[in-house]
Amino acid sequence: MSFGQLPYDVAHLFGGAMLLLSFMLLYQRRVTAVINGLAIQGAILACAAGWQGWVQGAPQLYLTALIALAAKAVLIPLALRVLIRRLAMDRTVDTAMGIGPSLIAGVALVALAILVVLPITAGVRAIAREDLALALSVVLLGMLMMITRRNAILQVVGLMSMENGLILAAVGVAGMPLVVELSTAALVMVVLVVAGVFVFQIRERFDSVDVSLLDPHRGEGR
Amino acid sequence: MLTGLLLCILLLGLLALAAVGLGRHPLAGRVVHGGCLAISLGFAGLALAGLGLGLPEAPLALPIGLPGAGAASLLALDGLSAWFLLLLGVTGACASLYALGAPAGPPRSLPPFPLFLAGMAICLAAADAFTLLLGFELMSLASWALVAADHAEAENRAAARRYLMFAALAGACLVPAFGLLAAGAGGLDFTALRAAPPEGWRAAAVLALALAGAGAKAGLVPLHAWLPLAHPAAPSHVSALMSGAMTKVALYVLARLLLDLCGPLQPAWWGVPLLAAGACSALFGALRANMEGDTKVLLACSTIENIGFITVALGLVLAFRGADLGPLAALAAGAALLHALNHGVFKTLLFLVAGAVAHGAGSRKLDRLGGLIHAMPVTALAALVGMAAAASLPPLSGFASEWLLLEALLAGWRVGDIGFQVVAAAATALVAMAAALAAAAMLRCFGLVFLGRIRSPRAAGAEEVPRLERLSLLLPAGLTVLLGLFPAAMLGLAAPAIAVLAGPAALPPARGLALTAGEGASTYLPLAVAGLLVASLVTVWFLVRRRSTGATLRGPVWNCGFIDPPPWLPFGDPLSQPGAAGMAQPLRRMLGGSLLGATETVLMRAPGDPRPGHYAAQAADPSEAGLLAPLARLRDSVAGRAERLRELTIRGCLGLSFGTLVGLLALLAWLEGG
Amino acid sequence: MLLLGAVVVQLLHVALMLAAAPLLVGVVRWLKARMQGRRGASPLQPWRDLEKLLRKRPVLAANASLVSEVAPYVAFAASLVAVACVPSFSRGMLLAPVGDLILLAGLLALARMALALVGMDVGTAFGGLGAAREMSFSVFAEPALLLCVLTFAILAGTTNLDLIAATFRDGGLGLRVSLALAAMAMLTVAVAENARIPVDNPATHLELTMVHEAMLLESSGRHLALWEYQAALKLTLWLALLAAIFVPFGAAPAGAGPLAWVLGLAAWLLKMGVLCLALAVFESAIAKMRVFRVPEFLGAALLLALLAAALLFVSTGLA
Amino acid sequence: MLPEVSPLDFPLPWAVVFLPWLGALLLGFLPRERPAALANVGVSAASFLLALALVWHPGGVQGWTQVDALNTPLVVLSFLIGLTTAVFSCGAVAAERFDAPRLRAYHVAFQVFMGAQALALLADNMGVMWVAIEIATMASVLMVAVHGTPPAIEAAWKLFILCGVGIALALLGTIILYLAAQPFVGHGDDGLSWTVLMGLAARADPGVLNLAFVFLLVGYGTKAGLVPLHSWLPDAEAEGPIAISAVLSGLLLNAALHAVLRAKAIVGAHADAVAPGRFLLALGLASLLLAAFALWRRRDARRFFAWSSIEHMGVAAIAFGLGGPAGNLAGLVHMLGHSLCKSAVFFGLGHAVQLRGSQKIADIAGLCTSHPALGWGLAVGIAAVAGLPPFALFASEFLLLVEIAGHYAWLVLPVGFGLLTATAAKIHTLQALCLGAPTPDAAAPAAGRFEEWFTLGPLWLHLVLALLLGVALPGPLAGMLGVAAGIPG
Repeated sequence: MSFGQLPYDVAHLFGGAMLLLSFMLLYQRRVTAVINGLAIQGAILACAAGWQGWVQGAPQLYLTALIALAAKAVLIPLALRVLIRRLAMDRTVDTAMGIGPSLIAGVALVALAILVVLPITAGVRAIAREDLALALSVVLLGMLMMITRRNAILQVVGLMSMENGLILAAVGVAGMPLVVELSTAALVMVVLVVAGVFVFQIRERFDSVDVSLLDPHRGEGR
Repeated sequence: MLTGLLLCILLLGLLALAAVGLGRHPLAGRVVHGGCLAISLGFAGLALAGLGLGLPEAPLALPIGLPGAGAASLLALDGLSAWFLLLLGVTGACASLYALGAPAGPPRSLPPFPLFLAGMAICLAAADAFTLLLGFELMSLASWALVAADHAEAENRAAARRYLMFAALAGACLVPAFGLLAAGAGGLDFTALRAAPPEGWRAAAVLALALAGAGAKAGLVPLHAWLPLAHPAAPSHVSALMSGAMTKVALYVLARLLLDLCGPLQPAWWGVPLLAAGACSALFGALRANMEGDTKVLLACSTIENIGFITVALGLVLAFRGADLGPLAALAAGAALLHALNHGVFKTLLFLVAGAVAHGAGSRKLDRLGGLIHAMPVTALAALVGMAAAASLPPLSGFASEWLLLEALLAGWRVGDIGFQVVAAAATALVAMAAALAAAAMLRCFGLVFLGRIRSPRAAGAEEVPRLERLSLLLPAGLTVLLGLFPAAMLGLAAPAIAVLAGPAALPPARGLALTAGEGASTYLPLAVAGLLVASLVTVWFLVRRRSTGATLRGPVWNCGFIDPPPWLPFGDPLSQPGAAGMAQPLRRMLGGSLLGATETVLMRAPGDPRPGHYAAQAADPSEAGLLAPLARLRDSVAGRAERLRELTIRGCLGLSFGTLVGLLALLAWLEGG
Repeated sequence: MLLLGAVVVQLLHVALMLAAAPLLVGVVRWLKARMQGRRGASPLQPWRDLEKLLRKRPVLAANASLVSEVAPYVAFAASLVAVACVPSFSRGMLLAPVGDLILLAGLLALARMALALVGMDVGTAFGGLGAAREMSFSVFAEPALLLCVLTFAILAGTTNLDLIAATFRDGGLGLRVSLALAAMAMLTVAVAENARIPVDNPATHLELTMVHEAMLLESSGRHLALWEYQAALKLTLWLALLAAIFVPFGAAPAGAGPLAWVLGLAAWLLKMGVLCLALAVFESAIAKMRVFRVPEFLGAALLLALLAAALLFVSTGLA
Repeated sequence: MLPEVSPLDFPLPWAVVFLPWLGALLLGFLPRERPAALANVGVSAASFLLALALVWHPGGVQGWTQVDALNTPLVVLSFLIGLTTAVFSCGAVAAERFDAPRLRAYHVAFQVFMGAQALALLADNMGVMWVAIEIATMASVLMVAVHGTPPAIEAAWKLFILCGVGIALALLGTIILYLAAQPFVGHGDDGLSWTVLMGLAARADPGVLNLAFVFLLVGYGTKAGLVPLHSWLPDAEAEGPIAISAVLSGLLLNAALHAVLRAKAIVGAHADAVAPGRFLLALGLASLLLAAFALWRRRDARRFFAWSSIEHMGVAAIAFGLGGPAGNLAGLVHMLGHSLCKSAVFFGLGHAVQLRGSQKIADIAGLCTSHPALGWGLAVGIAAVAGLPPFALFASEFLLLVEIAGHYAWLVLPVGFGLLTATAAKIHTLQALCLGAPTPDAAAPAAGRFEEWFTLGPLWLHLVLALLLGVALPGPLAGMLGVAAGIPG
């Protein structure tokens, strides 16, 4: 395939949408809105996976799409909302790096991702190359979110959007063995479970989920 | 012969295990030290047989070695190693004998002792770099355990810590040195290394690393800070071994690396660093020996001085060989080897004497001893022999090797380069000064310990040590005399070692019973000198006694009118005879102030004030303030900075990972872009 | 025949030295007295003192050890052996091969050590003080001496005294700056080694200034006699040494006949006389210096000797 | 396309992996302490014997797994350490005072971890390897957190977040790796088989390989505790049951570094790709130097040795970064020796900590006086960790320094300096812990004579093995290591 053809455009569209949503996640000032964004990203991921499955004629990708839809678009956001309600935490995002700077940093990261991906994979089929660039950007943005947001929920969200990027890459690469989707799904489940456990335990012990409050407990008392 | 050597080493290992097994059993000490005595004698016998009857050609491959195929450890015995093995055997035998007689120490000090001997033997007999380093570090580790044996006192722990750190430094310098050698050669065994001598910057790096590594273990200035701490901390027989044998093993490594493995073609300037380091060590050590107030510390400092002498000799060998002056190289090599052996023997003797004094008179402090010659005549005699040798007085052993060394130095001008000539002249002056300083230090030590009046009640109750211990003192004393009388014979024995150091064509600088130098123009005939001395002594005695027959009367001390001691001070007021600080005063004022930063504080009471005046003197080793303290400060500041990285929150840590990733990606983009 | 000659020369030499030693001391004292306008005791006075002392019974301190008994003999023997090696009126003595400058230094050190041990034996303040000072002076004297030896070794290629003398005698060295410097250094060392003014005052018993005498305070009778004699021998040795090295002229060569010996003897006596006179003049001219100025005094000698050697390096480098 | 050189059909590797997992199931139902601990020992022993059989395995690829000279020693060693650790924890578990659920969780997590890291070592399929390391991480998170104290939670949370992110990046790397293989193999599992990738790496697109390597390095490097990705390690190894520290530093780090090596091998096989060794070398150097200085500021004994794990991983990384047979051999010996010595030290230290009731260095002074057997054993162990002879780390550091001095002389200064600083710090701690006047034991009843051997036995066994590894490696093993040294390239 080459530029200007439908499958490429659609896949590119989905990828671009996910990247856009990553920026939205960075941009939002309210936790609930962030979770919504995460849900939408999950949904788009599901669509992308489905589309790839149709394009590549790979039925296992439908399964991926299903899992993504169920877990990322529905269940996890719900769980997070519940979490927020139960912890009665403030609904505003408190940032370590201001919204504006983090957006600029995000743009820089996207530029880096494209810089790294575009020139080097000329030999590989275009569909994978574009998606790889986008997925890489999504991953980096998710990580950026993890380090620029203070409270634990948002860090989990960042982790989640990283996973979304991963799966975008996975589905983008034609013929990726199934093992990877399974493991990714398993990872996401485990991630969320364990993270939930931790957030609860932390909640029990401290009045906030601000991770930096844990540091005084480092065993080496001064 | 090599199998015999291997057997001895294995037996030592078994002894260590047995010592662990026996634990607190009353016979444990006798078993271990008796075994060590036998095995040390075995070492000496093997070495003598090798030097006299011929050395084994092919090395012996051991079932151990570096991980990785075809890297078996090799044992071999050439002239050099045999000579030092002889030294090890003799000193080890004396030390073990003393340990047999001396009161038993704590059981934890038993197992490391055989391992210490084994480590030195392995290091000496090794024929490949790994085995050599293995023995070297084993020696360090075992002796660390011995230094730390009495770890209740904080200063012993500090000494042990510093000791092991310097040992690690030595290892960390020697391994890369061998690595640089091995770069050109195929393997790590000595034959391969010899085949490919280093050149250019590699050679220079090897020289620097070897000097730093071996010097740190041998106690060369400025890496000597551990020595005056570690030697006194260990039990006496161990300090004897450390001082007599271990430092020599370090020098053996130095000689092996620079004179044997680096090949004969190195330039003459290679001698200069050794010359400088050796001369400085000699001066500093001898001067400090004049300031110290503890017998064992004093002896340790004198060890630094003698190590300096040997290093100077080795440097001369390098220089002469580089300038194609074969006979002179042989002369210097003879000086180095002979002085190594002589110092090994008499320093062992002196440390054992210090131990016997501590055992018999209950102290090591010069200011708490005195007049022991009456209570401990045998010990005093042995000490006198040892100290006369250490003061390099003819006709004892110290003088013979010193004579060779000075002759070699006096011939230093034959290396054409004027820069080297000046260095050699300066080294001559420093060595001579160090010798005189050593004489002063030994006089001070002997005079304060054995002569004069008793300085403490405990010393008044001193008694001679038991027979076995006395024997262990008289043995090295006798050896010192013999080595002094027959140095030429010893040099004949050392011919293979000299051939290793100074080239296969080199002949030992001896003719018949005489030491010779400068194409035989100058000679030293120890037997003749001794004979003349004895003869004239007897004659004078005879004549004088014939002329004046009266027996000697005894009376009170005169001293320009000396008050009789008050009843409560039966030996007179201790303060009215010179003490350790007082004896050191002239040299402290003449040299100490400038070289050791020595200071004095005198408190004079106002007239009519009955309280006694007060005098205090202290000297500080410059290597503390100049080298170790800054390093420690640097370490702490860097560590403090490193800690900041640890204060990060989880987000910060994640940021680190993220930064690494982004950095690597950027790097990648850059690498592929350009 | 040659051997016989060597033996005879050796014996005569030793006898001459033994006879001359106290005499030299006496002569120096007499000359000094003359210069100070006193009549002065006869040069034979030291001999009479020795006689008197030998007749007295020695008294030792109650807590003196065997060291005090033996040391005088050891010191005397060491000095005697040393003296026996320094050629006086003829070269090629029996002990010529033994006569090595480094050995000489060693023997003197042996004598010094014995003296210092006696000083410390009884445990009196002055003894220890004297011993400490004596040893510390030697710390500066020895390197200076060794550097002088270095100069000679470069010129003569050996440290054997006899050969050096021979070389300087007929080596045609001519006048050399470095030799002059070495001579200055050697003189300084000699002054210090013999406890002469300005380093020490042989005539005084003023406690705080003395070094040599302080160690002998407890000696008496034959012990004191031996010590005095040994000191005299040492002075003779140094003067003879200077003469043999720097003015080797007139001494009979090895294997020469009695006539040459007589000439050599005359020449030697002349040299000795001149040196005594110089010493006397020097000692009368200047005052004793403070103890802690002595290092500077000897340090100057050290530098002179080093300079001498360096000059030689340059000249050999140019040649 | 797959080189199927597996004559016997019995999937021994899978058996080695699943036996511990079955054991985990069993242990899940054992509530009481002593039986559970003994069962734990039994399972570990059985799986160790099974793993031992791998030595006689002909090697080669079996489905998703493969057995070669590189992973066989690591697997055998890790099960050995698993066994000794189980023995040790048999004596130590009483002092941990678990309630029943925590006890179950502890044992289950332990066995799950063992199986997972064995799979991580034995996997041929990079995806499977990734999953295995994933599971191992989860298990270790549980093991660290099992006490539930605030510091434990903090450590586990840190471990979880940092390693989770690392894992994610490693997955991306794996995907990109497949991207490189995809043009040649098309669909199917072969695209992730390490053997296949090795085969076609030379033809693949270098750019893709580089990208993949960067992500794999950052991902698995985090697990391997390489600076600056190390932050989780000190806290994780200092919290949780003491037996865990032994397996964490002894096994998990090896598994992660082994994964990095596999990636390095693939990328290194391509001529035009960036030299992967340089990246590894840089991270290793950073680890060595940072740890060498950080060691001087430690007051907590377990954190001290955790930092020393970072240092040793750095040394191994340097060795592998140099590459070549000599460098790889040094790195391999270093990995193995470090596992042995470090777990030995953690055994001794764990016992000491339980005796003194504190893990501050200042509270554990004078062991040689109060408990001679333990004290001297620990002293020898620390000396071995410090790289003093005659143990394995001395041999490996010797090899490394010789190699560096021979071919990369400019590295001698930083590496030698770092090693020296670290060794000095360890000597310092060795004397602080073992020598001097003893501090009083905690009020808690100290372990009896019999229990003490649960500590001393494993400790001395490890030291003896380290000794053999260092100076007297049996010929066949030496040959195996030699072959293994050729694999990472």
